[in-house]
Amino acid sequence: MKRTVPLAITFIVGTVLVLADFIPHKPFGNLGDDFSLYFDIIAVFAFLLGGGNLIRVHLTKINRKRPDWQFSIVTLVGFVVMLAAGIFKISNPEGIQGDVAAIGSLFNDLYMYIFTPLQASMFALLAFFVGSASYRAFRAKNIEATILLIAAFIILLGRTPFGLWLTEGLTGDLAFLQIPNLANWVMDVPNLAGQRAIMIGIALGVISMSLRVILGVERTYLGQDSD
Amino acid sequence: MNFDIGIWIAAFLTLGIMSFLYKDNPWYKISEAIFIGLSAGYWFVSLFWQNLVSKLWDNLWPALDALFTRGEFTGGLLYLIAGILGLMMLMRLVPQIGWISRWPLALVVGATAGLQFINYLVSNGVIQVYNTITPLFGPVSEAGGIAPVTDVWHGLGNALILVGTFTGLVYFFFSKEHKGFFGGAARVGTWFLMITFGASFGYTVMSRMSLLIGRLDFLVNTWITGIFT
Amino acid sequence: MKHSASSTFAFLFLFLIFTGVLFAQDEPIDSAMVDSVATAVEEMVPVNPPKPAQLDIVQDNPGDAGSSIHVSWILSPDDGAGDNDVTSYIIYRSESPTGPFEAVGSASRGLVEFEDATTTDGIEYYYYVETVAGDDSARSSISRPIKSSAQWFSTKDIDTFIIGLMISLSVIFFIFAAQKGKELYLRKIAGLEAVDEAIGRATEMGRPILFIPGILDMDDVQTVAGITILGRIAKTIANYDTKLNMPVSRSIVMTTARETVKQAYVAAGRPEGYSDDMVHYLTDEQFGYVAAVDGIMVREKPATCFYLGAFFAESLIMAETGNSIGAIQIAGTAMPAQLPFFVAACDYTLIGEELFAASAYLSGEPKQLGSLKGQDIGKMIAMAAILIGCGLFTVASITNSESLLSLANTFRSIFSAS
Amino acid sequence: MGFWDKMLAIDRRWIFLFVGLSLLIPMSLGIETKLSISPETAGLFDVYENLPPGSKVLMSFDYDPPSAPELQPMADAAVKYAFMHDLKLIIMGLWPQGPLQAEISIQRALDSPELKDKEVEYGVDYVNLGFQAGNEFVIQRMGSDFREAFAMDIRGNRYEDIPILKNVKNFSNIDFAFNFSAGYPGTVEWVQVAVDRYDVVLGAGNTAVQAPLAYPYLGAGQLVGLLGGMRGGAEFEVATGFSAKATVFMLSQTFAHAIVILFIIVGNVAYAITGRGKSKLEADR
Repeated sequence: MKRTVPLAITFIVGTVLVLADFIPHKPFGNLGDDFSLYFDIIAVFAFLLGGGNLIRVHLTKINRKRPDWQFSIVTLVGFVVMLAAGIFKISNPEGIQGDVAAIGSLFNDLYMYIFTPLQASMFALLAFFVGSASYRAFRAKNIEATILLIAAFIILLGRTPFGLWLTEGLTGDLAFLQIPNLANWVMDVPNLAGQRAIMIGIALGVISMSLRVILGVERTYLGQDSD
Repeated sequence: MNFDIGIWIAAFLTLGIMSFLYKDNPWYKISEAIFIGLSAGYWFVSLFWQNLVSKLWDNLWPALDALFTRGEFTGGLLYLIAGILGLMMLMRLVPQIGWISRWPLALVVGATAGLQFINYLVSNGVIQVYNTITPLFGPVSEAGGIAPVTDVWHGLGNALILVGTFTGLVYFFFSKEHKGFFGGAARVGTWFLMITFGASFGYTVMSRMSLLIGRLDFLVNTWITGIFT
Repeated sequence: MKHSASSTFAFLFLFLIFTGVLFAQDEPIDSAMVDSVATAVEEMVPVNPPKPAQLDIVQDNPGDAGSSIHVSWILSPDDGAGDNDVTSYIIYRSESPTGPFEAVGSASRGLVEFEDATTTDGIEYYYYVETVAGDDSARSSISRPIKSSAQWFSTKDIDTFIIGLMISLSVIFFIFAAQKGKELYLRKIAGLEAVDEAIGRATEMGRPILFIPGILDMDDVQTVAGITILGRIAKTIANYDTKLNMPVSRSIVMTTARETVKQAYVAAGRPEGYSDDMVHYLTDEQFGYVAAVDGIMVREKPATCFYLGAFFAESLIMAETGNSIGAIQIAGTAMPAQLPFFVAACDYTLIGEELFAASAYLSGEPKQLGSLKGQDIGKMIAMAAILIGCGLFTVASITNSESLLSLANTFRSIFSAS
Repeated sequence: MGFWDKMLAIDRRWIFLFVGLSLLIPMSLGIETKLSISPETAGLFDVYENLPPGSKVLMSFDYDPPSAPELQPMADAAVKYAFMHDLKLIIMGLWPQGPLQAEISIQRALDSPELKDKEVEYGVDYVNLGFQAGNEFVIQRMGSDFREAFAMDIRGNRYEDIPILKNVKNFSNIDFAFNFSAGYPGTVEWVQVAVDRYDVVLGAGNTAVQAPLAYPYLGAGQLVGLLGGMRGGAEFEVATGFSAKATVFMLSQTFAHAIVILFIIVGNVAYAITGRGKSKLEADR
């Protein structure tokens, strides 16, 4: 019961959904959409577990005065305030019937002035990490690494004015050697080939793994056998 | 909220996140703590209105209404199943019957496996094979929507795509040792993969730099300039 | 467009002649495929009607869920040429051959088909198409009655079905073959060879292991792959008695991961070592999650980091931070755009297909390994298809043979997936 | 430890500092880079420029704040140009945050000195229809009737009460559509539905990461033009004559690229000279 039923559910649901793609007739035709709707609904209920876990972890931290427990208070306050602002639509100019993110509502203000800058700043850190990664990682250690390096180099040069300056002299039949042209070629030919090999490989990997899951060969995610 | 206060808060948080680059510090910790709490709350609010209210309640309520007031069975009642599956997830909170939550999990995993099987087969597998099939030597008439091969370079490019895709797949073979001719082909395959990685990396740099420019612009031109004007 | 007075005059003159020629002609040609039951009633003689398009095929849309009828026509001779250039086609429908007809859609010039997706299954409909040229128009004859219906098999997808079936059968075949004890060779994958060593390192250093299952939910197959690998890795972690820290960004992933890790500890004979706190939820927000994971990294200094699942822009932020604390990093994803960052910043990267194969590799069970052999058959099919296809087209091109070309096109269309 | 050994083991924070400065210094100089305008940008501007006053332009803002650095400059220029030349703007978004980004562009345009004496009235000269969930299906619904997708604008006015929309039923009443996109749903969906099915004349602005996906549509004529990333934005600013942020930022972009290239070179020189680079597992042994 504890393990057989879930395995059966996986098998039936998986098989039906694979076949449903080839059956346009109701109710199979839109089973995929139905599932994503069901998934979204399950996700809300599951959030109660996740959000509950968040609250519990931070309350424990505060209770036991673990290192940095003060910041847990900040997290909890942030969580509760945002939740209240959104669920009760606090200071929403259109009232409780209005759109949750209406301009002027507390929810939208928190989003605009706190959430958005945090999100954008974290995203912007990437620029720094791109710098440090390129300093460290692109080294001509062996043939493979050298090829990686050269490809990256051509594309980088091709997207700045230097690329053109360096090779402007190459005209006529040699124009294809101009770095911007070379960069386009790298994108369109060898890069594309590599992408396709990766994509086809992924397709086969997914198919094989899906089959292992559907057939119950892979069942680690279902938890222990205790009955 | 007052716009100026908003800008000050945004600047405070932006610098807090960036201070992480130097080292972990209380300023980063407080920005991080706010971010986690606020964003978790934001997501729950979004899930609440978009999924629970719009998808479950707005569909289920009319169906229940129809059932109890007029005794009609309507399609909306199927949402009851979704609601029950959701409640089954919550059974984890009760240790004795926590195993019930495996049912919706099994449904999720099974459905994901089934749906993605087809999605990947089509969009990652079959279509990529389709796109790789081209003539290496022209001219082929436009029949079938294939661009005719215009010159030798174009043909060589097509040939290179064929070689790259082919050897790349050889690299992924699991059940054959990478030795001899097969090993050589796999090696060539890795070269193509390396070009792909290098090219994607180089390509992304510009976009990533723009993001930082945007943040610096805010700090310099909105916040600091704002202080002095 | 502006015409001078003289050219406008010349234009009108030509128009008049053209109209005369048009009216001198007989009835428009009736399409062979359409049984016309009635012709449209002439309401008014238009000043200058274009030659009407004629209905070609009107039929139920094949291999669909019903409620849709496919209408196609033969272009008006005036389409794209002459002074009486067609501007658009309007498609009319009625439940009776005598009307009233209502417009159900339009198509711009040059187009020859329209899907009427607003039909009710089982009702007979009649169609005609009106050819519009500026203010003038002309009607086609009316189609025979047609009903829409839903089908039980999508005939147009049969190629995809067969390809999927072939790959599935080879996977299933090798699963059974391996189960019966057939020996299989599998090449080494460096990233997976290093897993034990990486876990051992964390044990020796007395530091935790960080496991990141990507930022998507359980409805993404990469997350499922990450969780299955977690199952194997957690067993080793349990055996070594190392600390596991697994922050997640989705609640369903949290629930699934807890089941998985618990199961691994039980299987390793150490159920008492498991605690729910190993897997904890942070936030669904992509960058909020990264901010928190980065914080965990610099504070807890894990010796080993696993990134296995679906990743977006956060990949490099995490991998670079992990690198800065000196962690051994093993990554795997099927996101082509993120692979370069993992390759650059991590010690080992599972590329695409290797991510999905990893749990089978780590399990060491014959059944699981067999499925990988089946995958290889799939690769052979793809490789053969590419070679044959390119070969056919190239030979067709060199020999300039029409029959070879059509063979090549037919072969290619097997993979057209529509 | 020699110089190159030190370079090899350099604290990454120096690198961070270099990256930051290479962006910050050129930005503060405020120098406008001389740009050549690419054919993709020129093609778009050409159509935009030739729209007669009173033309109805549909703008879909399909991005969120994290992508704003790349897309906001082009959106700003497009909105401002429209107001200056009496084009009527109908704004919408397939991303929840898109219409709010549009409000930013509108505000910037209205605050600009060039528009000081111009009367730009909400509801008459422009309207913001807000966000609508449903991705490409929204575009499809708009194909038959805009009202089916947008019953109200962002301020809560009913569709039929908005003067600018009086004669706007569907795409056939739109003279030009402009899409700013950072991913899905975005340019691909607009091309597949609005252009392919309803013959909309479409121009697009994409992030640098997205732009390559849209190139094929440009070649096939399904897009009249394409603005790619911050550079595309800068070119569009030059074309419209409103040199603003992106133009100034191009120097930073170029510097940033240069510094990444420099890092790669220095890293390799250091590596070649010292001949090191062991993996951590090897180092542990």
